Amino acid sequence: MTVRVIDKQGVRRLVENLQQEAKVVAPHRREGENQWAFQEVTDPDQICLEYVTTCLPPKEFAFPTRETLVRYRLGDPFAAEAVIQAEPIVLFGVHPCDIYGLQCLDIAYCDEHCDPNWVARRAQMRIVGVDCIPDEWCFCAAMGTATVDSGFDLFLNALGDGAYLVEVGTEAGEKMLAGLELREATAAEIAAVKKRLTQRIKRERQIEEDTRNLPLRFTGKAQSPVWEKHAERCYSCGTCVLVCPTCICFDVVDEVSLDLQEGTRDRVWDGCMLEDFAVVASGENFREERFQRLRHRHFRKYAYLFTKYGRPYCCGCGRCVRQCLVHIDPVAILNDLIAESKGGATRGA
Amino acid sequence: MKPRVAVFSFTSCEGCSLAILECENELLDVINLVDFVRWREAMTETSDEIDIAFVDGSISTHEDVRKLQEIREMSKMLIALGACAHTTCITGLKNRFGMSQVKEIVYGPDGAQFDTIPARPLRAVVPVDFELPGCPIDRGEFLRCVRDLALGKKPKLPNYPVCVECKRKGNVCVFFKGMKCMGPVARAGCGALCPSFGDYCEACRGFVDNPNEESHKETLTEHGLTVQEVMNYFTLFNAYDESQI
Amino acid sequence: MNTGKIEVHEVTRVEGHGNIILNVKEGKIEELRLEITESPRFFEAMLIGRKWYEATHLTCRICGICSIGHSSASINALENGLGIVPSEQTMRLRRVIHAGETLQSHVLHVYFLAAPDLLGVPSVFPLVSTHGEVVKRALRLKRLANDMCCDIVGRHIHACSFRVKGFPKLPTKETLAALRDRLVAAIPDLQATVELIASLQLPHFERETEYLALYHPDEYAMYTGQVIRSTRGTETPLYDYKHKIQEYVVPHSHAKHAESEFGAYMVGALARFNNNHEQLRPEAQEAAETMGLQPICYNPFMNNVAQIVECVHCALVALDELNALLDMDLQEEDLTVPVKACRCVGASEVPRGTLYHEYNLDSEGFITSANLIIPTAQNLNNLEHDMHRLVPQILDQEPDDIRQTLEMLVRAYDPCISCATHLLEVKFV
Amino acid sequence: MALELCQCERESDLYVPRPTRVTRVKPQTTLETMITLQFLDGADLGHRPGQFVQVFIPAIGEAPISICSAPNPENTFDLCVRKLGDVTSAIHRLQGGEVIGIRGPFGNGFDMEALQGHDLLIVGGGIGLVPLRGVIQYVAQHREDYGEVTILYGFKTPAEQLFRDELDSWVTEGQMDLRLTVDRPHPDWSGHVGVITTLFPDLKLNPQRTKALVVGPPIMYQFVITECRLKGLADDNIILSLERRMRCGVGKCGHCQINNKYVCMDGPVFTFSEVKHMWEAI
Ligand SMILES: Cc1cc2nc3c(=O)[nH]c(=O)nc-3n(C[C@H](O)[C@H](O)[C@H](O)COP(=O)(O)OP(=O)(O)OC[C@H]3O[C@@H](n4cnc5c(N)ncnc54)[C@H](O)[C@@H]3O)c2cc1C
Ligand code: SF4
Ligand code: SF4
Ligand code: SF4
Repeated sequence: MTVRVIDKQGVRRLVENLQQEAKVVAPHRREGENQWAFQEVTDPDQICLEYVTTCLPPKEFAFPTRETLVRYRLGDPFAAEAVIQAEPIVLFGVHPCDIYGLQCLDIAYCDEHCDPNWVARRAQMRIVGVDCIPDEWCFCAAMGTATVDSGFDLFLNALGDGAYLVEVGTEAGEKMLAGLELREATAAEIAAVKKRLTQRIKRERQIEEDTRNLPLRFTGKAQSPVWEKHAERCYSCGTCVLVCPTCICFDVVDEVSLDLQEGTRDRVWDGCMLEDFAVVASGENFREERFQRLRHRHFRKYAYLFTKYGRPYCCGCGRCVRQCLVHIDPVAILNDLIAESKGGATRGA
Repeated sequence: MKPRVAVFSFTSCEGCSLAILECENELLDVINLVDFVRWREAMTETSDEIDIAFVDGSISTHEDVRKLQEIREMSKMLIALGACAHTTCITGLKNRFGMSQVKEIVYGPDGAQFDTIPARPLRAVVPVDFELPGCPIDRGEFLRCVRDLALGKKPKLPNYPVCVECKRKGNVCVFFKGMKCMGPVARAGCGALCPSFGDYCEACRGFVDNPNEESHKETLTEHGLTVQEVMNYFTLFNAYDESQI
Repeated sequence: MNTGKIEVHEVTRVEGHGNIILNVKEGKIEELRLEITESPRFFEAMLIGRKWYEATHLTCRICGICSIGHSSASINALENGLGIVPSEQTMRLRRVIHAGETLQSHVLHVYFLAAPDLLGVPSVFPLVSTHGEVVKRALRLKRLANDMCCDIVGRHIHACSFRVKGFPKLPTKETLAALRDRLVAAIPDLQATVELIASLQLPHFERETEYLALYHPDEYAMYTGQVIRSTRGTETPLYDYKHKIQEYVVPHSHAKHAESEFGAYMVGALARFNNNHEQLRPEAQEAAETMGLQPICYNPFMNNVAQIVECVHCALVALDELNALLDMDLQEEDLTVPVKACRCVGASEVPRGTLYHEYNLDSEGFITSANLIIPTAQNLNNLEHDMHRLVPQILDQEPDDIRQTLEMLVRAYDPCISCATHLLEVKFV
Repeated sequence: MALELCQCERESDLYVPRPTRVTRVKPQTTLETMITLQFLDGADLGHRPGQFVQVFIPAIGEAPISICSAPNPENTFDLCVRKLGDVTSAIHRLQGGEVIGIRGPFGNGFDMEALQGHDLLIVGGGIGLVPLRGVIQYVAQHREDYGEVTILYGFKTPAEQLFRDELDSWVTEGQMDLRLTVDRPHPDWSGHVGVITTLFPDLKLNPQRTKALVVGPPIMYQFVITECRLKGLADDNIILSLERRMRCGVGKCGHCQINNKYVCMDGPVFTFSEVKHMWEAI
């Protein structure tokens, strides 16, 4: 297949074409310094494809912050039905790390039981990826997610001046290009993008270990001083897990109308960093201390689920540390663990 | 039988009682769930047989203490309505001064005749069954509380900070806009109202069970507040300190 | 009743705690006063040592009904002191929320607190079954008025993002358009309100007194004005308010009383109407006529009517402002404020009358002293004078009727007692 | 695209409770009550002892509750519930005849086949006896498949004793050795006094043939496990059931995770050798 180039006008037309058939969601600038968010496109000119990272990951479009799972009418007997709302949607301008994150949730949500709401939404979701701009916090290169070779229908690699090299991932992606007259890329353009992507693999924030070995570095680390050291300033505010593209946990709450005629069971985002996450009805808290929660979060991402599903449940997007007010940093934690297991003491401890 | 509900006010702006009247869309449903039997602001009748008493205001005179004890006697359940009743809200700021000093400052030499004691939350005077925080209360939370009581459920408050709701709303954290926020230690339940409107959280709902206060004081200082300003942030709605009365 | 004592312990359907004491011996008033028993909160003391930016959110907590009004006076004072001129966009948004609060407070007062008197029931709740449509209309209007605040500054009681210089987050055009559409749709409800009030009989009673209100050359002064105007023909610059108004302590009241050089005076909807009626929207002037209100009206019971006139006026002002905002390109504004040592004086016309805020700031922006003059406190003196005039006229009635009429008079003033208890001046050395 | 990964069928009713009739209510103590349930369509729940269901009380909420009976021909099943919060209190308000919701059965349950041919030591502390009742009933139904059965059941005071009217039949018809104990001396109690571990010294069991099934409050596990090990039981032969906060019951919500295990999917039944390296387990 020839490699094609889409220019600024082409991108605009592509978005307009997609809008004919689906809701299109893309990064937009938000108030504040260097802030972006995925938002429904109303004016294609407002899309901002050159962005660092969004506040929330795109998982919210398949796993909304709050969604109704079951609706019921009270009465004898009560009548309950599943609520599964899905619509055609295109996520336009998704970074490789976030594509990786969506894939992580695909695996977890379809493991053994298949979450009907996630699956229905994902089935109608199309992805147009775009390559990213690194910031001081992300570490996708270390996690091996700086590039992805699946999980998108189209992928755009910047050439400058609003033009992109188009990579087609699926048949649906090819169809998206129908009617757009795209020129063929020159060899120089292809080479330039290749070169950039190769460099991308080496970035500053590195984990001092082959990521494939990470689960090993967690063995025997339950009692490591690393956890208490890093948890000292933690608020248990949950920001890190709520903004994480690979976090999946939720709470379920019941809402009943004030006339007591009907109700819903809704799920809302939850997170294991929150104090009451593991409290049982008798009042016992199985992860009472901050460090225990921090430890669980990291074990889960880099050891438990890694071992279970064969990939780290961290895409290196850096949202957690960027938005954590005290910048508790998985890279620093991992490197401390690695240093410790390589025989050194915890750095700075 | 519908629960008999009363609303009482102590030292406050009465905004929390008024917030009940601001449930305009739901008020008729509420009246179907409960019977209002006593509410000075809204009605003339009174009654002494009360299932649920909603009480707003902090307790700041000897007379307040006596009346609150009376209300406790006649009510099966007593619910603190809003920040004044829960944390003393801003009424606790006068506690920074000695009471005779306050009276002297305000009324001059005649001050001694006035009855004022350091402001305290309801629970410092009588047992309280539930506290609805916020300045003013969150209407949704109030309605859920009434509904839960009607259903025989125990009303619950979230024990996570405002940041959680702020994230669920997809807000840009106001720290990225140069403001300083109390969200990381403040108890959620308001839907991160203030940050959602571009403002910062002032912790009007009090703190979570185990706030990391030390960490947050450091954070605020790192973001440029002076020690006095940090104190102000922590005390605007939460000046009440048990050990001071 | 020729001899005896009437005590109304805790006047109901007003905001805050107050008692009426009337003691009559052989047809003569021995004792007549309105006791204010609300616990004082020492607001001016609370403000000492707080940062300038805390003043707005602190003082709005004086009152749950006119919280936006306190914020307005506070912002106005700080902007006057710090030399900040808000943008047109900011002023338009402020006028919308200020109108929202006025509308909400007046609707609450007339429908929920005063109307039960006129319809002979003890509260609004029985009206749900007897006058269902009226109650629903009141709820609709009140909800809309609330949303005029909630949609722009987060909530009506203790607004979140109502701040000096501007709004940290601007409402979307969709939000503004939705409000505009709802306001347009609410016009029939307002008309119905005017008709309802026109059909009700208010007590006849008159006592000549002075009426004070802010005056603004360009508009019916609400959010703020430039001078204090009197029906006695004087005008006083805002920053000179202390020359017009003297406050003093009375033993039976936790709220200070106030007087001007002419003695007791009244503030509020009727005072504004009496001073500035020619600046009202024509539709509001018409409504006044329909309900039989003419300047200068000396019947305090007509304050209820003046409030409905203002409801019409405020709805139309808000409509115009919303339309203007929808035609503008809303811009994020820089909200940084340079601080300096200064005296900050500001005022706002809030539902119950003119509200004055004054703070003194040191060079770092800490508040060193404060003075707040609250409308209800200004009215208490006038209200007591009215009671003294009214009682002899009704002394031949049954005690219950006397009690009822006195309560109605108190309610006509729409007093906000919890507000009034905080005008205690603090002199700090 | 995403669904290339998805090997499973769609389960659109994964979170929808099935209407279930409360056919009987049988209060046990002031804190515990037992209800019997049957699906409106009469279908079989199809569970094994030790599994649990998510019980939904309309307008109140959902809670995980162990099934406390063995499968039976009437297709009914029992739940025994301690009143602790919203859902459990609402269950206590049931009078019989109501329709509530059930999802499940969930979890692994006890592998009754694997237990065949073994002696069983069943240890229940307080409400921990509840899931074990299903095992006991199952064993009684298939008595010849199992060896000697000893049941140790401890509770705080005599008033807290569950399944009072059934205990005799476990001994007589079930031919099991039942030993009871209360924590502290009590005027209404003439039997053994002391925490449950005080029943161990008198026990005679064959560690090669015996499998221990232990359910109780978290604090009980370490002591009982120590006793079992002292009796020579291998860690593989000590079987526990654990409880955690749980929202979905199907391995999604994350609440019930203990280290790398999900209580709802990998448990609630674990062998001690599975959990002994899990620092969050007991
Ligand atoms: C596998 C399994 C089997 C079980 N089997 C049984 C059984 O057979 N019998 C039995 O009686 N019990 C059993 N339980 C325990 C039972 O699930 C709980 O007692 C029940 O969930 C309590 O629900 P509730 O609505 O009554 O409690 P509530 O206290 O109303 O709580 C509901 C949920 O909210 C949480 N919660 C409570 N308080 C707070 C708070 N302040 N803040 C935040 N969250 C809070 C609780 O952890 C609980 O998950 C079992 C539990 C599990 C996991
Ligand atoms: S690590 Fe940071 S973001 Fe996460 S809970 Fe702790 S303080 Fe909050
Ligand atoms: S704005 Fe405040 S509440 Fe929201 S995330 Fe930031 S610190 Fe937390
Ligand atoms: S954000 Fe903070 S200050 Fe605002 S309502 Fe919520 S708790 Fe109160």
